[in-house]
Amino acid sequence: MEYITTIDGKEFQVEIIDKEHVSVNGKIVEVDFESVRSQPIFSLIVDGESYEAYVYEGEDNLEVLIKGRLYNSQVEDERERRLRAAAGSSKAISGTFYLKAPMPGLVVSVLVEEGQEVKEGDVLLILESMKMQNELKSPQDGVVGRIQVSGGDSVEQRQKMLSVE
Amino acid sequence: MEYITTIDGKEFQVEIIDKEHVSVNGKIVEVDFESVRSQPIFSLIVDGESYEAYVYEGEDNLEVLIKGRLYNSQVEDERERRLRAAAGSSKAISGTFYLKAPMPGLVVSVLVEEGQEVKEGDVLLILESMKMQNELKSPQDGVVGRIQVSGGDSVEQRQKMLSVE
Amino acid sequence: MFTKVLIANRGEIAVRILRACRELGIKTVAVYSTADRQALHVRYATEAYLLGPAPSSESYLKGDKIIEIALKSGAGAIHPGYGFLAENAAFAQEVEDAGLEFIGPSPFAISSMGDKAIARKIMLEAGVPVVPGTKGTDRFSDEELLKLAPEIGFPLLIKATAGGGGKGMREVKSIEEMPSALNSARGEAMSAFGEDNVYLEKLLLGARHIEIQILADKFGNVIHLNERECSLQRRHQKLLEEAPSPAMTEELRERMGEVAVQAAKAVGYESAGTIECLVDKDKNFYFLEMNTRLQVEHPITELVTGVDIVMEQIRIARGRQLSLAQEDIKINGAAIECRINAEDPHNNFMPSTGHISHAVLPTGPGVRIDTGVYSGTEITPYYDSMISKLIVWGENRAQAILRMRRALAEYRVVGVRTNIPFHQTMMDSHRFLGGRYDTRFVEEEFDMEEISEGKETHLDIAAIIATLVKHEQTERSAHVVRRNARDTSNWKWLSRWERLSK
Amino acid sequence: MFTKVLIANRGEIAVRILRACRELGIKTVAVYSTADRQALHVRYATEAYLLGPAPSSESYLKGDKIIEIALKSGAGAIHPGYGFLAENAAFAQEVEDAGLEFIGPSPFAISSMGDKAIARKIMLEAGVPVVPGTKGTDRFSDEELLKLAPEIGFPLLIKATAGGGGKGMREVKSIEEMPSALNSARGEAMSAFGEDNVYLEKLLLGARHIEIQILADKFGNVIHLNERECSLQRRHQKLLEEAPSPAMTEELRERMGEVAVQAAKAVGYESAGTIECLVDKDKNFYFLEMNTRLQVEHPITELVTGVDIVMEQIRIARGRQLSLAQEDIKINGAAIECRINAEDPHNNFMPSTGHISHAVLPTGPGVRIDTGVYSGTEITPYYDSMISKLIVWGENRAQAILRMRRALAEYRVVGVRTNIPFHQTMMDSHRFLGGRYDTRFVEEEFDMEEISEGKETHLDIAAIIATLVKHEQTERSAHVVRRNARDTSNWKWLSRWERLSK
Repeated sequence: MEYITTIDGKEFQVEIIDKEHVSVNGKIVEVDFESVRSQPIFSLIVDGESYEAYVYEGEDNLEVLIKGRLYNSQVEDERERRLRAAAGSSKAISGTFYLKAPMPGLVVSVLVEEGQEVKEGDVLLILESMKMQNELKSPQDGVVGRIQVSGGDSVEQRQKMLSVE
Repeated sequence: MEYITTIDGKEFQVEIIDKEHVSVNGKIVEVDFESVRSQPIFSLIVDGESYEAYVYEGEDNLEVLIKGRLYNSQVEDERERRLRAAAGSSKAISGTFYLKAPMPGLVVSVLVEEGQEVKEGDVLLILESMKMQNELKSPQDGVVGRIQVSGGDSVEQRQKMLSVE
Repeated sequence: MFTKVLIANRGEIAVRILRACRELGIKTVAVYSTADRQALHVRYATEAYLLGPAPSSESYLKGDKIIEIALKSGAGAIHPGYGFLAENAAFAQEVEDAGLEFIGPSPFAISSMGDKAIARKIMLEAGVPVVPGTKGTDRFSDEELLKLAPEIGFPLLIKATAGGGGKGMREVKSIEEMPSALNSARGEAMSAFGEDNVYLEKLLLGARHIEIQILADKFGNVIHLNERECSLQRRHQKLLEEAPSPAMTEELRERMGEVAVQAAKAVGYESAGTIECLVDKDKNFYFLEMNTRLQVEHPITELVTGVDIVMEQIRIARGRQLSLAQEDIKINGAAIECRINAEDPHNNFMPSTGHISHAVLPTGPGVRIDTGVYSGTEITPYYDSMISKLIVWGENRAQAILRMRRALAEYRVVGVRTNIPFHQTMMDSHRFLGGRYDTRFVEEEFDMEEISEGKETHLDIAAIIATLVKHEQTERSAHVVRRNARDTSNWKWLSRWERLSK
Repeated sequence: MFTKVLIANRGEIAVRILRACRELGIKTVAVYSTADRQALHVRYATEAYLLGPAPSSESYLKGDKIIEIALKSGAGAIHPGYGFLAENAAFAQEVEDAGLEFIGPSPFAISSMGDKAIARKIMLEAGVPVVPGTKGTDRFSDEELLKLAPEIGFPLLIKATAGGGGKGMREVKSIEEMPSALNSARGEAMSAFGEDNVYLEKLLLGARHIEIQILADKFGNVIHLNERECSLQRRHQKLLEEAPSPAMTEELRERMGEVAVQAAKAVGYESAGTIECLVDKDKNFYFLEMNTRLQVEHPITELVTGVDIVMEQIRIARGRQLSLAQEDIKINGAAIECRINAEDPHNNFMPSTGHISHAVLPTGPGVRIDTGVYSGTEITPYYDSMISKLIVWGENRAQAILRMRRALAEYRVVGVRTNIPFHQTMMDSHRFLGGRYDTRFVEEEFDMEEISEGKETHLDIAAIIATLVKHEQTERSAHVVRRNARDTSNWKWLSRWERLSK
């Protein structure tokens, strides 16, 4: 099975040959890969070298944490890549960003109003959790859509709080 | 629900009144009882005092380990107790003891032969596990029945090895 | 003399105090919120009583209920730990009034040091240098402050007199920013502390945050246990501390120690306490505030001096004289503490909640962990994000750093994100290795990506792992589809599920 | 000078050595059997190579394969740990012949000390007292031994010259028992070591097992790190060690230390090693054997002397001179080690295998754990039963005991039975508290039930817990019956199971 894997913007051709062999950009390496105790933490021995990584699943990416360094990765097989190429950069089209609570907490205050224009990096909302106030910022320029929470509200993890269109 | 609970030979009348109250020999105490992280280890707060116990299930008993001390316990409700009383001491009747491997291991040697008379405490078999040789003894007087293993055999945990009738 | 202590706290510090009690043969009473029923402090204590629901205001801040439990359980003393009620003079007074021993200083010392303006005044009178700023304990109006500000000079800090944890604090670069900064600082102070009084302090640039640990008994004996270096902070929260400070000289240590002892004597101090100072580039030092309680970072002092600070607190509260004299206190080797927080250093230190499904602690020579969590613990949004303290000792600073590196590399926590990668990056930074950092370093100059630049990367390893994970997911979901096609086997799955869920 | 070390071992000692390497900036190569794929030593090492299936004979004892891996991976040295190949002179020679550094003494020193009769002869010649018994290195016939036995006196011990771990050893009370004991000792020795040579030693009653830790460099410098008290044994396996020995006097310590240094010099010793002695009631001491390797119980010496023995071993192997002189070695406080074994002290110490489903380690001040397992580890029947070493330090012996009590009380291991209750009982026994014990104490006089007698019991608590557990089981099985009655809901269980098993 062949994949195109992008790590921090760099592409790798990775082929899973069999349970013990993988080719990376044409170079075959011996691998021994196991999840530790069925946890999302993985032990990889590759040509004798021992690595361990946490893997976090994003919406369409995987974050791989190795030795304190985080690698943003995207893995696609050929079919997926073709589909994406055909669809064009889908992200630019459906440009709505939903601000979801990254953790359970208390909304301290909403700093924007519906219809307000915001720039990438503007603070949208302050959420308190674990005795810390956290500023949640807009990842894009746009206009604030519907605001579904207000100061004093408790929110659950991943609850939608507002959108930027 | 009422139980007769025997701890190391001493009988207790224990009644489960509700989730927070238990009566022991007529004295009502407040209890808060939880298994820790769904493990067979239990946290009990009784009238404010905090205890923790490992509970090991035997065939017809529970072993309760509290602060390094092991308590052998038997819990019966009234129906069970009546049935047992009616049946008489059932143990004395069906007197066959099956020697099962207490752990996986290697049979070093079988020290008895089929048909041989043995006394309580006689060593029946030597089992090696974790680099230790362990003498397994007869818990009763009797005659050795069928021997199902011999020196050099690997055995699984709980595998029947021989019987004493 | 008391033989049972109630610990009015949770988490690692409750466990730390429990351990000291246990090793002194003293019984312990834990209190807990519903969220902490299975916490270690509840599991390890002799007795445990429920306070209330998870929010602190309904549980760990309920002073009256805690005193009631202490009286009911026959505890003779209350140890407040840090945070919650630890620096609440009214609570300390109520504990005393109930006939119980408060393991800490007198309500007078707490309240004197709790009002930052009063503390500054006392220190000045005792001959302790303070950070230049407004003097006296008057309530200054905005007008007065606008007049005083240029005399102090910019940049400066507006600080709430009742302050703590950076609340009601504003940095001001020029007179123009003053009015709105005053307004927002007062607003924040009012909502945090119930009063809006503020004062001004010069903002010292390039300064280090260095604190001196004090021990004082009921007989007026006061000693200090040397310094801790605490400059590595983010949003006024310490992240990593070390002892001794790489910036310290023997002469400065002696001067600061003497002054700290003087300061403690000035308020008739008793128990353990800390004098926090700023030290500028020219080794001038200024009193910042006194923490009238045990500090989070006390273990690094314990490791280099051999003194068990919590046991000493308990002995002092039991009316014993200090068993140590100043000349008994020596520094042996070096110690570092990394605060392990449930927060994501790759995403602006966002707190992370969840269930710790797998954890491996670093152990072995020279490593100490103080923690209240274990594999299986739920990290909730109700309390602060610190899940453990990783503390190492080494023969010297270099060895301590090498040991900390190996300990951080061993530490595994699955289920929440932690700031372990932050500490790993810090242990690799030249500035930290050289000991050349100040209080602004983490926020203004420390950049995880930048420091890692040029260091060994593992892009190819990441590529292999990501691909294998994705590949296994694909295989598995294909398998599930095939499985679902086989209706008849569902009963097998069911019985398997029932076995699993037993 | 080597910069990569292969560790030819598993479990806690492999992890211990890995840590020392890592803290010295040395890369590590782990080797493992299929049973250990997820073991900590594999997870923590720089490199890891599979040796073979679980049984030691097919994995950790494969010297040739290990040397091959060392060469392939570019490791410059091999650390054998203890057990397995650690005292195999032929292996040490092969390592040397392959151009690698063996982190341990010379093959000559290993083989001299490996033959107990030769070792006794060397020690006698070096002026080191040995336990009275047969002299010289001849092979004695049964006839000769029967003649020599009455001269030595009864009770005596028959011991295999190639002995170790109590194999080929028999206690004999009278001449009548001699012939059959000789026969069975020779048989056991033959099957364990491939040769049946034996010798006789007087059985010293009321003696203590005390050993002296040695460090020697390649330049003939030898120092000792004082003693460890190891009398608490069962079936010749140590269970609990302490340093210093409560039976030691300053004068005896000095004499034993000198003799140990002499002994090490007699075989041109290099690296860390241990001289094991018996000390009788009158403080006479006798050489028993020399262990030419790192000992399980080395950490207690580390805690009281401040010397990192494994790092010293590596430095010595790298050709450095000892950085410490005898006068630098001081004893600071007291340390105790409890070996935590997967065995059931309530059932004749029967080994216990299984899956560790929940574990909470004691941490905090003064506690060190050396271990290779974690929550989730499978304890297999293939290797020895030690799952961790719990080591504490205290200012003095009393404080160390109190600390060990609290650490044992905190330790939780679910999934296998452990001997923690044995250690807890020991920490309560008057004989241990008084330091009044000898090598026969555990087997002949220590009784868990007896020691607990008169102590506080919790029969009522046990009754409540047992009843609640039974009650919940009853309720749950009733619930399952009801649940199974509802056929229609099975699809719900199925989908839930599928979520669970994702």
